[in-house]
Amino acid sequence: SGSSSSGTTSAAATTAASSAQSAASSAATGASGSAGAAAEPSLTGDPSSVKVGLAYDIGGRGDQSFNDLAAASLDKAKAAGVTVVGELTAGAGEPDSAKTDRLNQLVDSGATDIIAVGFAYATPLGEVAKANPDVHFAIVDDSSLADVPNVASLTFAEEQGSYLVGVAAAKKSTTGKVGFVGGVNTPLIQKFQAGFEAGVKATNPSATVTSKYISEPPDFSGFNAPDKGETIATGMYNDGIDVIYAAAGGSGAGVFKAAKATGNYAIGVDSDQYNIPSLADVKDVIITSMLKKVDVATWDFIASAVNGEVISGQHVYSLKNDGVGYSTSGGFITEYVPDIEKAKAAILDGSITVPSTVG
Amino acid sequence: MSPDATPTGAPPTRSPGSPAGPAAVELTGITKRFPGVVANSDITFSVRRGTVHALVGENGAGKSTLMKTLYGMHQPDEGTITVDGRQVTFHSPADAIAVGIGMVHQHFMLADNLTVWENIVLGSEPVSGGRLDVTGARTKIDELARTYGLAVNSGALVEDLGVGARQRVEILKVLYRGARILILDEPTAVLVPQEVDELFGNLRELKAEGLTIIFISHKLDEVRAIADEITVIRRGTTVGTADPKAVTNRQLAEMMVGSALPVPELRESTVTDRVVLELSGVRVGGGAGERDVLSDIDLTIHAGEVLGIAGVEGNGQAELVDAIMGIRPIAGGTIELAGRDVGHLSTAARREAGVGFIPEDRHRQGLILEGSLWENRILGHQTRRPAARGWLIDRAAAKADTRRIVEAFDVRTPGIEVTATSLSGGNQQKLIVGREMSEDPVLLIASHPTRGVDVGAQAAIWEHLRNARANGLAVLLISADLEELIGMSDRLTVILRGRLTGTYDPRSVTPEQLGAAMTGAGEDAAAPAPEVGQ
Amino acid sequence: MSVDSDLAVPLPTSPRRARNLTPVMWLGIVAIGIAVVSLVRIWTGANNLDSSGAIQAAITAATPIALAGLSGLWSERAGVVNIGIEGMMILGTFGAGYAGYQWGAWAGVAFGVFCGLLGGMLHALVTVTVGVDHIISGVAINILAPGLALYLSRLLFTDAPGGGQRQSPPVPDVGRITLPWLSDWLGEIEDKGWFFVSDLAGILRGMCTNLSLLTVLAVVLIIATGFVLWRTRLGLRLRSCGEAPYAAESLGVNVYWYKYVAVMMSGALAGLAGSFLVVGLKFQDGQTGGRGYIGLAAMIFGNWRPGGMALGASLFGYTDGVQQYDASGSAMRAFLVLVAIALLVVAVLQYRGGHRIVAGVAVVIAALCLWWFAATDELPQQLVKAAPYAITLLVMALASQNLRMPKADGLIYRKGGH
Amino acid sequence: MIGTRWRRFLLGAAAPVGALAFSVVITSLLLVTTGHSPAEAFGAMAGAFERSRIILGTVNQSAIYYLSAVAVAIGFKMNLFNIGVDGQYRLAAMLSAAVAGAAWMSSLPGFLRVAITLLVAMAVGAAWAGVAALLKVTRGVSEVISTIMLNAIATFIIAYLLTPQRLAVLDGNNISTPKITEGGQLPVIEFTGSTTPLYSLVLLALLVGVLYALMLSRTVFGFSLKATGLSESAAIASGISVKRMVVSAMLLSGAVAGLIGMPELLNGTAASYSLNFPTGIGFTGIAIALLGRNHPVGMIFSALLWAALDSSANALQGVGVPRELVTIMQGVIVLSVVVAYEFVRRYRLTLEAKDVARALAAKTAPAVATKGASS
Ligand SMILES: Nc1ncnc2c1ncn2[C@@H]1O[C@H](COP(=O)(O)OP(=O)(O)OP(=O)(O)O)[C@@H](O)[C@H]1O
Ligand SMILES: Nc1ncnc2c1ncn2[C@@H]1O[C@H](COP(=O)(O)OP(=O)(O)OP(=O)(O)O)[C@@H](O)[C@H]1O
Ligand SMILES: [Mg+2]
Ligand SMILES: [Mg+2]
Repeated sequence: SGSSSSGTTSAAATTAASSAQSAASSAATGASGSAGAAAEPSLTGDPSSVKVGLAYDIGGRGDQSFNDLAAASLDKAKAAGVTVVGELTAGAGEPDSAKTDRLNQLVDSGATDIIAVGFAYATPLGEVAKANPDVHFAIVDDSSLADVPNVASLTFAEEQGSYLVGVAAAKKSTTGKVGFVGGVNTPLIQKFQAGFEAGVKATNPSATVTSKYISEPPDFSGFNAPDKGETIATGMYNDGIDVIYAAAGGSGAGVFKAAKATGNYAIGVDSDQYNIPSLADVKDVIITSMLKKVDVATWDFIASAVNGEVISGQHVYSLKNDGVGYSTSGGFITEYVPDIEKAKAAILDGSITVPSTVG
Repeated sequence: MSPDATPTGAPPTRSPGSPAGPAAVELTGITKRFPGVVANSDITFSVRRGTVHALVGENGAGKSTLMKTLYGMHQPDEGTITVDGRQVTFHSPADAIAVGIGMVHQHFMLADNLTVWENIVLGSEPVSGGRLDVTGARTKIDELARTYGLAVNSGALVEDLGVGARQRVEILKVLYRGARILILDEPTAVLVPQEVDELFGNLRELKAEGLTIIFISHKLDEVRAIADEITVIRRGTTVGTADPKAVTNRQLAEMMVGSALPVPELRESTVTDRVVLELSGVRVGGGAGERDVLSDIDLTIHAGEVLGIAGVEGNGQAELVDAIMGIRPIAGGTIELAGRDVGHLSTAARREAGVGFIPEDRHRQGLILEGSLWENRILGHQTRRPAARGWLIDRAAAKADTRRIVEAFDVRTPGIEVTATSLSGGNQQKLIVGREMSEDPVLLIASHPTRGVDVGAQAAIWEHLRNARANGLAVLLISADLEELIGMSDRLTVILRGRLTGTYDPRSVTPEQLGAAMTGAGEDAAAPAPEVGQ
Repeated sequence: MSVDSDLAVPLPTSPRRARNLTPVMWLGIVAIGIAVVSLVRIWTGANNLDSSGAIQAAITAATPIALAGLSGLWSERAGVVNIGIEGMMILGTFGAGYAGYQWGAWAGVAFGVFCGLLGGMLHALVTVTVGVDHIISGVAINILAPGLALYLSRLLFTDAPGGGQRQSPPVPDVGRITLPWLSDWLGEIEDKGWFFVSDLAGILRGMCTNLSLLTVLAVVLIIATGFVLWRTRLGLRLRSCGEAPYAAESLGVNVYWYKYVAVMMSGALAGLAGSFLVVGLKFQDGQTGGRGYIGLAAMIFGNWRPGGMALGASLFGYTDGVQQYDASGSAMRAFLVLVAIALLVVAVLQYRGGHRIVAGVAVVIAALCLWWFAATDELPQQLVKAAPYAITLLVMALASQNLRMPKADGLIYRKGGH
Repeated sequence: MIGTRWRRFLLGAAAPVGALAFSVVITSLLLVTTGHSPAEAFGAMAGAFERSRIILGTVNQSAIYYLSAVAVAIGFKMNLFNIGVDGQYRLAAMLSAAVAGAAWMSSLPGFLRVAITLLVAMAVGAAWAGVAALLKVTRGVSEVISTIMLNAIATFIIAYLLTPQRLAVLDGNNISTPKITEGGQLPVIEFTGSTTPLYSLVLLALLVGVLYALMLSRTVFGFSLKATGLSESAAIASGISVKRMVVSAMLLSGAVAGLIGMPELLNGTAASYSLNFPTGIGFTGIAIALLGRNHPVGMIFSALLWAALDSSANALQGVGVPRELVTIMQGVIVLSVVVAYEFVRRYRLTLEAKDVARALAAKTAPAVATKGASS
C-alpha cells in the first residue's frame, strides 16, 4: 500500500501545474482547495477530535488498486494523529445486510466520520446514514446519496482522465490500432472505455479501438486474473494493436507482461503504475496511467472533518479539481503533453464534453 | 499341538484310502464374535490332506465366517490355526495365500470391468521391466485352464461371462496362486447339474493332484456325492462329523437343524382353466446390433397353476421376468393378464393389476437395505392400500400390515423399525415373500424364491406358495434348484438361448433329462411330454 | 479440435469398449478437422481460428484444466470421487506463490504440488480412513482451502515487497521452449495464408513456440498416467480398487493403501494445476476460477480415460483460449460455422445410428448457428464468453453416451465389510 | 423401541456438539500460531450477538440459506447432485426482478404482483434445472457436468440481459433491474432497537421446510424419491419410473432454488436485481444440506449456524482477525461433523445388531436342544 501512495505523490507532482485553476462550483472549491494540498496534509483543526472508520469493497486493503488509495490517505491521517476506529472489508457475494452491519459496527465503535469505498455500499449507507444523523459519511463512486445531509458523495469523472490517456494512446500508436482491456464489464469500467475511445477518435479519427472485458458480473474475478489479461492483450498486440489501456485492476499486470513480451505499450490505471514496485520489471511499457485520485478524495473528506467544516453533498473529482489526471513518469509521452493539455483545456472550457457511456 | 491329533468332540471317521500325515488344516477352539453375534464359538475342525471335506450348516450357522477366518479376512478372537502342522496367524488374505490357501467366496468376487486375466493375476501380477507381463500371464492361465479343464477366454471382460464361467474364473484365481488348500463357499448355488458335474470332475482332478478342498453347500446330495468327510456346524459350533458314504440327507439335516428335511412337493392339482397370464410371440431385443435375448415366447399360466421355468442361468430367464414385469420393453408380441393386454403398461400399473414379484437378487431388487422393515413393506405397493391412500403414504396401515407379515411368515426380528440389513438372508426373503403375497395377487413371479435360504425358511416359503396356489394364484417359478422346480411345478418348460424349447411333466421328468434339455444336449433325447393341466 | 492431435494419443482401453481407432485413423480425422477449419478460416477471414497465437492461448487455457482432469482421474479410478480438486488447486496456487517468489519458479511448483498433496491427504484421511461420503469431504475442502489460502496470504504476503493481502509478490516463470528457426520458418508459412498448409504450420508453430515446460510436463503426465494405470502392477491394483475393492481385498491387495496413493496423487496433480496458474505471474485470491470443476467435467467427458479427458480439456481450452485471444471477435463468429458443421456431422452419424430425434435437434441447432452467423457481424461479448461452456454441453448432449464410471466409484469401502 | 428412540436422539445430538467443539479447537490453534488471541476472537464473535440487528440478520440469512439447502437436498435424496442451484437462483432472481419491476405490474394489486414474482422465479428456476434433467434422461449427460456448465452460462445470460439496452436501468455506477415500486414488495417486521428488520419471507422458508418434511415422510412421491436414492434397482423393480423421478426431482429442486433470491428481492431494501445481488448461495446450500444431512430440521440448525458464523465476520475483523477465519471454521465444522456422524452411525449399527441378536436368541433359545447327533 505504501507503494501506491508514493505513486500518487509523484502523480500529484507531475500534474501539480494544472491543479491551480479551478472553477467556482461550490462543491468543487471545497474539494479543489484540499486537492491542491493533496501532497502534504494541511490540518488546521485538532486531529484527535476525529475518529475515522473505513469500509472497503471486496478487494480490501492491499488490492493495489482503489481500495489501497483509500487506505493510503487513511494511513496519512493516522500519521497526522487521527484515530482510526476500524477498517472492515467486504466479503464476496455478501448480502446488503452484511454491509449495513459493517457500517453500523463502525458507528458503534465510535466513529465520527465513516468512509465507504465502492458503489456497492450505496443502499446500506443510505439506511445507516439516516439512522445516525450525527455521524458523517463519505461514499466513493456513488452519487445516489448526494442529497442526504450527512453524506458526501465522492465520484470521479473517469471518462475525462481516460479521454486524455486516449489522446496519448492515439499519438503513441504507430499502427492506428489501440486496445482497451476492462476488468469486469460494469458501467463504472465502461466510463473508462467511453472516455478512452472518445479521446482516441478525437485525436486520430481513422484509428480503431478494440475493447474487451475479462469477466462479466457478478463474476468479479476479472480484476485479478492476470493470466486472462495476458492472453487477451497478446491477442490484441498480435492483431496489430500497439497500445492497450488496461482498466483491469490486478489483471493489468498480465497486460503489461504481454506488452513487454511483444514489444508494445500499455497504459495503467488508478495510480501511477509506473512506480509500483511489483510492476518494476514491466514499468518500461507503461507509457502513462490514468490517475483516479481516490486518495485525494478520501483525504479531502478526512481533512475537512478535522478542520471542522466536514463536506457533504456531491463532489465530482474531475479534471477541474485535478481529481483525475494522467501521469508522465518514464517520459514516454513527453512530446504529446502539449496535445494532451490542449484536450484538457478543451474539456475544461466545455468545448469538448466527454461521453461517460459506451454508445 | 501334535500333528496327528484328531478333532475333539468328533467321533473317529473311516477315511476312504487317503494319504495319512499331518492334517492340511487344523482349526482349534476358534471363536469369532461380531457385534451382538457369536458367529463361531470354540469351533474345532480338521481337514486331512488330499481330501474333499464338506462343511454344512444352516444359514448363519457360521460357515463363511469360519472360512473367512481361515483365509485371513478377519482374525479370530480365540483359537489357533495350524496349516500342514505349522501354527500360523494371518493378518490378511495375503498371508493365507502365502501358505497356499485359496478361497472361492459365496458371492462372486470379480471386477466386471476388468478382463479375465486381469482378475486372475490381480495381487500376484507377473511383471517384466516395470510393465505387466500380459503374454506371460495369459499363457500360464490358458495352461492351467487346459490342465484342469476349466475353459475360459482369458481375454474376455468378466461382465460378459455367464455364472458358470465366472465360477471357473474364481477357481482359476485360486489355482493361479498355486494354492494347495481350496475353500469353496457355496460354489454350486448357481450351477445346473451338468455344470455341477463338470465342477466335481475338476475337484476330483485337483484332489488327485494332492490338493485339499473344503466344500460348503446347502445341497446335501452334492455334499454326499463329492465329500470324503463332512463336518456339521450349528449356531456357530461343530455338532459333529459324518461319513458321506454312511449318512443320509435326513440324518444330516437333523444334525444341522434338529428337525426333518423338508421336501418340495405339491399335493393334488389345483389347476383351473382360467387363463391368468398369456404371452404370445413375445420378443425382446438385445440392444444395438445384438441378437434378440428373447424370441417368440408363447406361454400360458392358469389360475392355481405353478409353471416352472428350467434353464441355465443367462438363457433369458431374467429378461423374461423383466418383460413380464414391464422393466424391459418388449420388441414384439403381446402380454395378456387375465385377458387384458398389459404389454405396454408401466411396471407400477402391472403390479396394481395384481402381479407379485419375488426378484432373484433380494439385495439389489427386493429390498432397501438401509430402510426399516415397514418401509420395505411399502416398496412395490406404494401406490396401493394399505400402504398408500391416494398420493399420501398411510404409515399406520403400512406398519400394521408389516406386523401381520412378520407374524404370519415368522420373520425373525425384534421389531419392524430395524433396518433390513440387520436381518439374515433367510428372514429378509420371508419378508419379501410375505410382502408380495399380500393384497392377494393373481399372478406371482417367483425367481429363485429360496436361494441361499436355510431349510427352515425354505419349508415355510414352499408352504406359502402351496396355499396361495390352492387359492387360485398363478405362479411363474424360476429356480436353479431342480429339486425345487420339479417338486413345486404343475408344468415345466425349458428356456434355452432365449427360446422356450419344450414342456415337461414334472411327475415324469428326471433332473438328468431336464439338465440335458437345459444345456441343449438333450434336444433330441427326452421328447417333450404331452401338455399337462389342460 | 486441432490441438488435440498431440494429446489424444490412443491410450490402452479395455478390449471391448476400445474406440478402435488406429493412430493413422486419428491422424486422418485430425487432418480432416484441420482442412475444415482451414476452409472456414479462408471463407470468413478469421485467422484466429487456428493462428499460432490462438493455439498458444488454447494450450495455456487447456493445460490447467487437463491437469485438474488428470487429478480427478487418478482418484476416481481408485473409487474416490474428488469434488475437492478446486480447493486443492487453490492450495497449490498459494504454495506456488509462497515458495515461488522467494526461491524461484521450480521451488514454487514443488511446494505448490506439496500443498495440493496435503489437500489430497486430508481427503484420503476423511474418505478412506474414516469412510465419510466423498462429496461432503470434497465440498468441505472447497470451503476450507480458499479460506486458509486467503488467511495465510493476508498474513504472509501483505508486507512482502510487491505483495498484497490477496496476492503474492510476482513469481518468476518456469522455462519456456521455442524451437528457434523451426518456429520462424513455420511462421513464414503461416503468414502465407495457404489452404491447409498454413493452418498446419500455424498449429505446429503454436505448439513449438513459447511453450511452458509445465505444459510439456502435463502432456508427459497424461501419457504416463495412461501407461501406469493400464500397463503396470500399480495401475491394475489401483483400478481394481475402483472397480471391485472387496475382490481386490480378497486377493491380498491393500485397498486402503492404493486408495491413499491415488488420492494423494490426485492432490499433487491438482497442486500442479494450481502452480501452473501462478508461475510467471503471482498467487491471487480467486485465481482458479472454477477450473477444478471444469477439469472434473473434462474427466467425465473423457469417460475416465486420459485420452478422452485430454480431448475434453482441449475442446474447452481451445474454445476458451480462442475466445480470449481473438481480439476482433471475428473468430468466435466464424466458430458458429464450425459448430454448425460439427453438428451436421453429428446429425448424420446419429441418424445412421437410428437416433432420429437427436439428429433432428442437431440439425436445428446447426441451422440456428448459421442463421446467427449470417444475421450478425459482431456477437455480444457476454454470450461469446459462454461459448466454451455451451459447446462442451452441446458435445456432451449430442455425442453418443456410453460412459462407464469405475463400478465402485464413490462407494465407501471398509476392510472386511463384505 | 422407545429406548432406541432416546438413544437415537442423544447420539444424534452428540455428533454436532462434539464437532463444533473440535472445530473451535482447530481454529484456536490456527489463531495462536498466527499470533491472535482465541479468547479475544471468539469473544468478539460471541459479543456480536448481543446486538439484536446481528441476530435478526442471522435469521434472515439463514432463511435464505435454508431455501438453498432444501433445493440441494431434494436432489441429494435421490443421489442427484444439483450443483446448479447457484445458477438457477440467480437467473430466477434476475428475471423475476425484471418482471416485478416492470411498469405494467404497478397497476396490479399487491398480492398479485408478489404472487406473479414468486411464480416467475419458481418457473425460471425449474426451467433452468429442467435443462439438466432433460439432458440426463434423454442423453445420459451427468447432471454434475451439465449443472456446472449451466451455472456459467446463466452468469453470461444474466450479464447479457442486465444491460440498459435490455432489462436493466443504469443507477449511477451500478446497474439494476427497474426498482420494484410501492406495493410490489412484502412488508418486513421491524423491531425496536434493531436497524435490521425481520424478513417476512422467513415464513416462506419455514413453509418450504414443512412441505419438504411432509413430502418426504408422508407422500408417495417422497417415498419414491427416497427409495430411488437408496436403491435404484429396487425402485425400478417396484414400479418407480426413475426417469420421471429424475425429472420431477430436478424440477422441484429448481423451483425451490428459484425462491432463494426472493427474501432479498421482496424484503430487501435494494428492491431490484443489481450488481450487488448476493451470489454463491447455491454452493453454500450444498454445504448446509450436507451438514444437516438433508434432514428438514437438521438443515435449519446448520443454516442458522452458517449464517451466525457469517454475520460474526465483521466483529472478527473488528479485533484484527481476517474474516477468512469464519470460512475456515465453516470448512472444519463440515468435516468434523460428518466424521463425528460417521462414528456415531457405526456405534448405532452395532447397538442395533445387538438388539437383533438378543431378540433372535430369545426366540430361538429352545431350538438348541438336540446336540452332537452323528452317524
Ligand atoms: N461381517 C459381519 N458382521 C456382523 N455379523 C456377521 C458378519 N458376518 C457374519 N455375521 C454373523 O455371523 C453369522 C454367521 O454368518 P455366516 O455368513 O458365517 O453364516 P453362513 O453359515 O455362511 O450362512 P450361509 O450358509 O447363508 O452362508 C451370521 O448369521 C451373522 O449373524
Ligand atoms: N458386513 C456385515 N455387517 C453387519 N452384519 C452383517 C454383515 N454381513 C453379514 N451380516 C449379518 O449376518 C447375518 C446374515 O449374514 P449372512 O450373509 O451369513 O446371512 P445369509 O443368510 O447368508 O444371507 P445371504 O444368503 O444373503 O448371504 C445378518 O444378520 C447380517 O446382518
Ligand atoms: Mg450367506
Ligand atoms: Mg456363508
